[in-house]
Amino acid sequence: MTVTTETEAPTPEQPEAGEQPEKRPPFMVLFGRYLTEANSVMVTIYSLLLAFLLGAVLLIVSDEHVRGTWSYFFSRPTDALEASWEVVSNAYVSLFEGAILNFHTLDRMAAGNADVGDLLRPISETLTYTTPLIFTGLAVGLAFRAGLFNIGAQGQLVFGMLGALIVGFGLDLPAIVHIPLAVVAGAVAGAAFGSVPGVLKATTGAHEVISSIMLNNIAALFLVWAIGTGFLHSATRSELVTKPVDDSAIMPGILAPIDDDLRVNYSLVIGAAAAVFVWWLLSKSTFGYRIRAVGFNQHASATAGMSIGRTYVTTMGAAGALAGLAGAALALGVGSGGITTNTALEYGFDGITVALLGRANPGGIVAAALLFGALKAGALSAQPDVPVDMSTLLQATIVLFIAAPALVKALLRLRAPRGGLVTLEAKGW
Amino acid sequence: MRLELKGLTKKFGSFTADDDIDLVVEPGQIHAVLGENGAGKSTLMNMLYGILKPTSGEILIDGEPVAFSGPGDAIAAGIGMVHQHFKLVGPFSVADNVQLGREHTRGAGVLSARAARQAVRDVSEQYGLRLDPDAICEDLPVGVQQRVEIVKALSGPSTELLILDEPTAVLTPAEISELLDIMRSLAESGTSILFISHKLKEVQAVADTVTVIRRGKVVAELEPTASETEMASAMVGREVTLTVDKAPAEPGEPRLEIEGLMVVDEAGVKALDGLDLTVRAGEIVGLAGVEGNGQTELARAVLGLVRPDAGTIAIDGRRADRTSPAQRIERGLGYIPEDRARDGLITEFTVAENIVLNQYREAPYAKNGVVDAAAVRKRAEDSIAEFDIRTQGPAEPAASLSGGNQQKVVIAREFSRPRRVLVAAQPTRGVDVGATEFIHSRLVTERDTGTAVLLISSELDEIYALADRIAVIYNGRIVGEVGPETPREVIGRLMVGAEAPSTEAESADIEAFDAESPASGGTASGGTAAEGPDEETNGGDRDH
Amino acid sequence: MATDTQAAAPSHVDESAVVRKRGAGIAYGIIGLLLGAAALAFLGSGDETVFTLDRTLSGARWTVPTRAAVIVMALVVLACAAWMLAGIRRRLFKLAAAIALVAIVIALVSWSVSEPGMVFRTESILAGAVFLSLPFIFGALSGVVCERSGVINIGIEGQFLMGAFTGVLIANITGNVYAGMLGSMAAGALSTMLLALLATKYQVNQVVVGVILNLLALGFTSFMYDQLKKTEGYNSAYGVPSNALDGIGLGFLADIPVIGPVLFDQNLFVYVGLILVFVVWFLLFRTRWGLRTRSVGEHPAAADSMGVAVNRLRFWNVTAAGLISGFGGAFFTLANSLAFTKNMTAGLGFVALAVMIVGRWNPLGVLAGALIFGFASQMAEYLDAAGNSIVPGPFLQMLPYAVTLVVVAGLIGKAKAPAADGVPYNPGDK
Amino acid sequence: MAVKPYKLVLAGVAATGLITLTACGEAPDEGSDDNAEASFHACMVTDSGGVDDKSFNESSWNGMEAAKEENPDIEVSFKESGNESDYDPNLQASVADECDFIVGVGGLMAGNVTSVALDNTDIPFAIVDGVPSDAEGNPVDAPNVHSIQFDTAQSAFLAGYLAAAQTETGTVATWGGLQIPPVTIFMDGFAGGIEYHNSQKGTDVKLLGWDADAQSGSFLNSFEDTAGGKSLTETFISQGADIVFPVAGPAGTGAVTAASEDEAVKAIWVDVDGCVSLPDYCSTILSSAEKGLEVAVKDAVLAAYDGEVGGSYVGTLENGGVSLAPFHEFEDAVSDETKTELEDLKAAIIDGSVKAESPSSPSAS
Repeated sequence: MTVTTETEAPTPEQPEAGEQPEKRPPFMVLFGRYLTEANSVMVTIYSLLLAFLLGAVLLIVSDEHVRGTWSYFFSRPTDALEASWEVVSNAYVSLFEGAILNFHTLDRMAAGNADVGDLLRPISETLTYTTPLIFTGLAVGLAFRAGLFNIGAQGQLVFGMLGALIVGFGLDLPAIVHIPLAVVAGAVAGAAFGSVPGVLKATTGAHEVISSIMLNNIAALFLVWAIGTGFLHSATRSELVTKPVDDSAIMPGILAPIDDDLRVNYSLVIGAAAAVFVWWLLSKSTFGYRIRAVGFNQHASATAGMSIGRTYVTTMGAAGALAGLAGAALALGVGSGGITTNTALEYGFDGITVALLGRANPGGIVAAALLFGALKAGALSAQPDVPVDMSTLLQATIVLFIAAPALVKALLRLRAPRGGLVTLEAKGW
Repeated sequence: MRLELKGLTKKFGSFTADDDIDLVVEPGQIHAVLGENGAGKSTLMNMLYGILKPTSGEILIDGEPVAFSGPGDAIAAGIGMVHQHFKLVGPFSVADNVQLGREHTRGAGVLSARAARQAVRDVSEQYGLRLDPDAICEDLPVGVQQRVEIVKALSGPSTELLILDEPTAVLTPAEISELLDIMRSLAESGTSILFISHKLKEVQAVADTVTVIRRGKVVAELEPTASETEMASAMVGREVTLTVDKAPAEPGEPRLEIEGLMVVDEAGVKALDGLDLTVRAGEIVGLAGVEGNGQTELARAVLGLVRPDAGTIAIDGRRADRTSPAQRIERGLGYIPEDRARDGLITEFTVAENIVLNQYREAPYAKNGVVDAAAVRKRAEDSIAEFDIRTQGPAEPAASLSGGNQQKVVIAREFSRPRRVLVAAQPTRGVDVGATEFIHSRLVTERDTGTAVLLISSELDEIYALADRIAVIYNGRIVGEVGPETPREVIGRLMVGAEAPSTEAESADIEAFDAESPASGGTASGGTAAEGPDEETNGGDRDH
Repeated sequence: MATDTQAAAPSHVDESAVVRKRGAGIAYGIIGLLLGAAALAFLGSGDETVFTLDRTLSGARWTVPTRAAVIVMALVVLACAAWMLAGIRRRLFKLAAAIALVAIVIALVSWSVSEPGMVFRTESILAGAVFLSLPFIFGALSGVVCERSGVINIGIEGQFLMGAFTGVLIANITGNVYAGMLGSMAAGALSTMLLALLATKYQVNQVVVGVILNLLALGFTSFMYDQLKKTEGYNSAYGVPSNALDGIGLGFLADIPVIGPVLFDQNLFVYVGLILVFVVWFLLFRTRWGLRTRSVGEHPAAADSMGVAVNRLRFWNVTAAGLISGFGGAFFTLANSLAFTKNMTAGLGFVALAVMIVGRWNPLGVLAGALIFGFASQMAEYLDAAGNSIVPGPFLQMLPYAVTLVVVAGLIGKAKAPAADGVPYNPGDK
Repeated sequence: MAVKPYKLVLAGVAATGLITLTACGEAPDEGSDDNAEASFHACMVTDSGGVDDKSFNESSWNGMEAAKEENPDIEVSFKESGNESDYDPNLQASVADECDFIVGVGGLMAGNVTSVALDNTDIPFAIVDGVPSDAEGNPVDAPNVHSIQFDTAQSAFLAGYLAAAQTETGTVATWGGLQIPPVTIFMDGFAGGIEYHNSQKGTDVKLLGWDADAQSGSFLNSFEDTAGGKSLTETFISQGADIVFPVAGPAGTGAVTAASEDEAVKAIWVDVDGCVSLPDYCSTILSSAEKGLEVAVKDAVLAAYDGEVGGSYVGTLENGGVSLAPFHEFEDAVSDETKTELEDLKAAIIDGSVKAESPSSPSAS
């Protein structure tokens, strides 16, 4: 699979490209035209709006009180509208407050009950949840560019987590060495596990989607077993949880100088660096050139002397390393007190949606990770106003619309953009 | 059936593929439509067959205007079509392919294999087209596949008009003559035939009337008695003289030595069966043969994309068959793939990126694993100037280039670096006349600078125009190596595996349809730059 | 893209040609040698494997010396390997590979139940394996119908969830389990309809849509589950008759040894699943619809040129496939007489996808693949429950996944998808 | 295309919506659930699995709601955690919401609850299934944290004895969701009860699925996979077990379902009285090894309302915090002799003459 700008075959319904405007229309006209055009920026914006609209409908439908008011809508519509507005606005304001800025905290600050740390907490939480998503999004996105569907980021993350954990508690080193070493261990473990589907594909032709799915399950079960072993299991806690990493291996918090409880840590910086690196890799390096070449057309790449198999293995390895870094971020960050079978959550799978939303572009992936991180942090804190599953639903609908710009275009009757719709091109198995 | 087209026009966006085409096919007539690649022939036929909807204009059958919403309507109206690119479902049997869309059932939608088989037998007996209904299509030789297509087209409920779109491109001379006989007998029995081709000899031999189209417009209505030059000029739009000036070769040391090469494909078939071939410095060896006799595998094996099961390949006297393609490229192997879209270009990449596709890792285009964009751009600008690549610039995606210019990008890539050996497979396929001339002269220049050139071409004319020595491949073996002065019928016989001279009739056919002079041959392999949207993207390997 | 008929047609594929399968031969050879050596090294002469039939013939037991059994099986594997290395007729290769695989399985099974006190309960294990293979059968059949039409359906997991959820909901609302089944089919069809729409009309990347549909289904069912939980009685367990044949007076069939419990003493879903395998096979390979469907998946342009409405056929086929995967979702709730819980399909939809590939897009192959999985799952469970202390539980649970990995990695060769699978079709394409 | 499939999809979505609407029943009376005037806000943070996990999260939440029922001046709310990284934000958010009492559910959360509690000494906290501890699990002193624990090995011991007394085949089985203390403590107790029966009555009842000495056994490695739980149970049944004791929250319903499909097989439920929580299966559920979580949480909330802070509670047979549930439909099936023995055994456990022990038993008691 590749991500590309696909110019739709021109069809009669599209405006004739031949009519070149003679005079440049006024700015507002151009701007208005831009707004009603299915270009990638507007499609993204409309996708978000449509998703939140759909979410609003669900919120209204699922709220018993509001539903009640709709039953007598025709006799007194204000009730229904007011109640609906209240539920929906409450929910989205709560999401916003949990993700970005809590107005109540401002009130409390004014009253002297809260400090800057409290004010920064929502942002810190958003960034905390964003961090692993950047890595897994990059892991999926990088593989996309080589025409590989890395559905196995979850398993790679698990192994990265274990790698970082073992170095994190197993070695006794000063922090300056310990942290980098643990991070590298995570990347290496992820890379090793990630390259397996690449090797299988290169040597036997086994499809990476199938082998990755199997390896995900194997990794999850391996984690259950590994945590229970004497080597990893916490010496002091009876729950199924591993030993904590040494203090010298805990990733320091970025905002810790302001408030110890602000959890966002330097893994975020590593994530940003990784995004820049992947961007550089793809656009500037010979390796990235090869990845893109193979992703677009493996036959021509092979004819030009590139080794397709080696590209698969190295790309999957690199993707695995990125997912492994996500694992390291968890092991040295939120999971530094010990890892459970649940620590990895679904970050690997969420990486797929992040990569899709970010159109496999590092910049887009970071933005998508921020959005999903905000949704997650917001949803968590908006409980119980908003059910936690609402964030999953919102994510799914956003990506659905993003992936199908033609759908958005048809729903909103937008005009076709000049360069054609930016969409994800489909290829078979 | 009398078919009439009135002002038929098809636009794709701002591009007009067919512009106001008028044409009449009388009952029992063989009407040839002549035109270069991209002239709009296929678009025209696709409109006739209901695959594309005309932008304006109308189609009349027996005077009645018809509107087809799909091929099903066309079939129902009595039109059958043999497509240039076979529309056969590979894993299906002959009978299943023929019955697709109008299945023989025993009621309730359950297929009747017996009825389907019988129907194929009936049609093939009626028209003398031998077919095994149970054979799997993808296993059949190309000529037989074409027979399946014809039977399919004739199996419509009431096929009265047959459209044949470039039907001879992939056939051996003998198969061509057989096809032309079939066409004649069909016409005699009252079937109208629209025959699309760019091969003048065939058109002359079989057509009752000829319409020439160029750039989507009807430019001439000719009698089949019109001269070749007349037809070619109408087709191309200018006077055509295509001769390649070249001095006699001065072969040097062997540069490419192939011995006992055997390649067994995935299906277990020996695609190459002990092939021996040597190409020396400063000569062009033309590899002639009907497509599918191992040319593709040979080229791929020389580059290293397939590992031979036996035999050796040496480049410059050194064994190369265990090395990777990258190593061979580094040693000076140049390669022009036969399937440009599939193997030659990454259409999503820019022109510049494509030009350095096999050198992106080397200085000066990269240092320490970092691509030097400026150097790549510089190189691309030079190549664009030198090879006259019509593009908006190095940063334009290759996809938006015309077929001929895309091929020039491939040529530029291969011709701008030091090489010892060049394998050029179908280098002028789908390329317009101007580009063909250019590519031919570059190939000769290459030879003259001492490169060993292996020219693989299914166009005998191209081989005659360029080769200093001709090797004929049949069934994965070289069945003969002859000089460039060897008569066509000899090579024609070698191409079909016949060592000894065959019957009078056959050699006469071969002479008739393949004996174009080298001078005018290039015309036939021409094509225009503006390929329509109907251009095949995964390889126009049956174009010529 | 369209099948390049010419490139693929150098000459006839001779099914009876003798070929050497070096890779597979060496692989099987090594396995055979390892197996034999391990048997000699680790198995005592006193080890015995006991096979029993319990349900139909209580007390029937057969005791086999384990070491001898494993060694015999190792020899069988070696013989197959030698056959492949020496040259084998193309059409017999699959047979040899199958024999070798079965021998390996028998050897491993004999070994794993050779501990004192353990017996191989043939009937219950085989019956359990058949039952456990059901989700894979339904999921993979749905995949087969979609992909034979040229649309990749990676959203089986989501369709399972929708089917599982809706089945229970409708059963509760109507009070009728059969209405629930219809409900799950409808839910599955609705969610694949979205895939069908996006894949045909909007030509969106089908893998992407599948991933999104999974997410959507997970979010939707979880959300609705929370909402419905507030109202009593919408998520109570409903079950189907556990022995459907008894109801129509054919229970005597269940008394046949081995076959009885495995085939004639089963849940209604088992019969539906098994029948469906053959029905889909028949439809695909013996009917007009099947011919058209396969042509659309292999070479849509060819189908189009013969008047088959490619995108319309794809749309309805994919939607119809949703009926099957939706019904497969009902396995988790209605077949098991269970209420819905969040994410209860536990990733089996993805495994079903693997089964489809293992089964090479053929319903009969799917049946074989699903049974392998069901058997691997059942064996893992059996060994775990029987207190096998050698292999930790999680590793036993990896068994089905590891088996897939081995199978997909080509022990039985490379699978070839329908040529146009996953490629959107634009009329006018060649 | 001739059809307009998206219209069909829209229609389908609309239909689903309608089903949903009708499914959710009639509109409720208004205003009944509005008691924003309550002055005491008790908050709960769940462990993973969510508030509807048919296990400790759900029981705790029921306790919260029971407290609200009893005292209208109490308002309750919960926040669900997806995994342990959500504990802190949820606890912090609860603090920010100005909760008056914060209950953390699950031993994994003990460290987090403790550290948040130590930062907010003015707010009373409670921890379910755990004691105040530092991040590494070492107990620490946190005066504003109330700990709620249960020695469920005691009730499971009775359940094991009952199973051993009632089995016809001489084989019973247990399996767990995950190998974690709140699960294995039940399995240990169950195994102990069987062993005690064997030693007292000279029987030879075999337990499948758990080896208390090796601390190893059968685990589904999931609390959600009900179908897997059913299948695993069927495997046990095929090996002769006629009483199963699933310790796996919702996945355990699979076991009960499997048992219900076989006349001869019965199940013993955990945590709550199965006959009440799974009324459809009452005829299959022999009894339940109860853990009085609901009551304990309710009491804790009410106590916090009254201003009590800190302290600890360990549910035992003695204080009624754990118990063996009534036999319901099996009242007659269990002989009077067995009933008497169970009473005696209960007394013996209370007075310490019989030890129901597990490595997972609550440490601080």
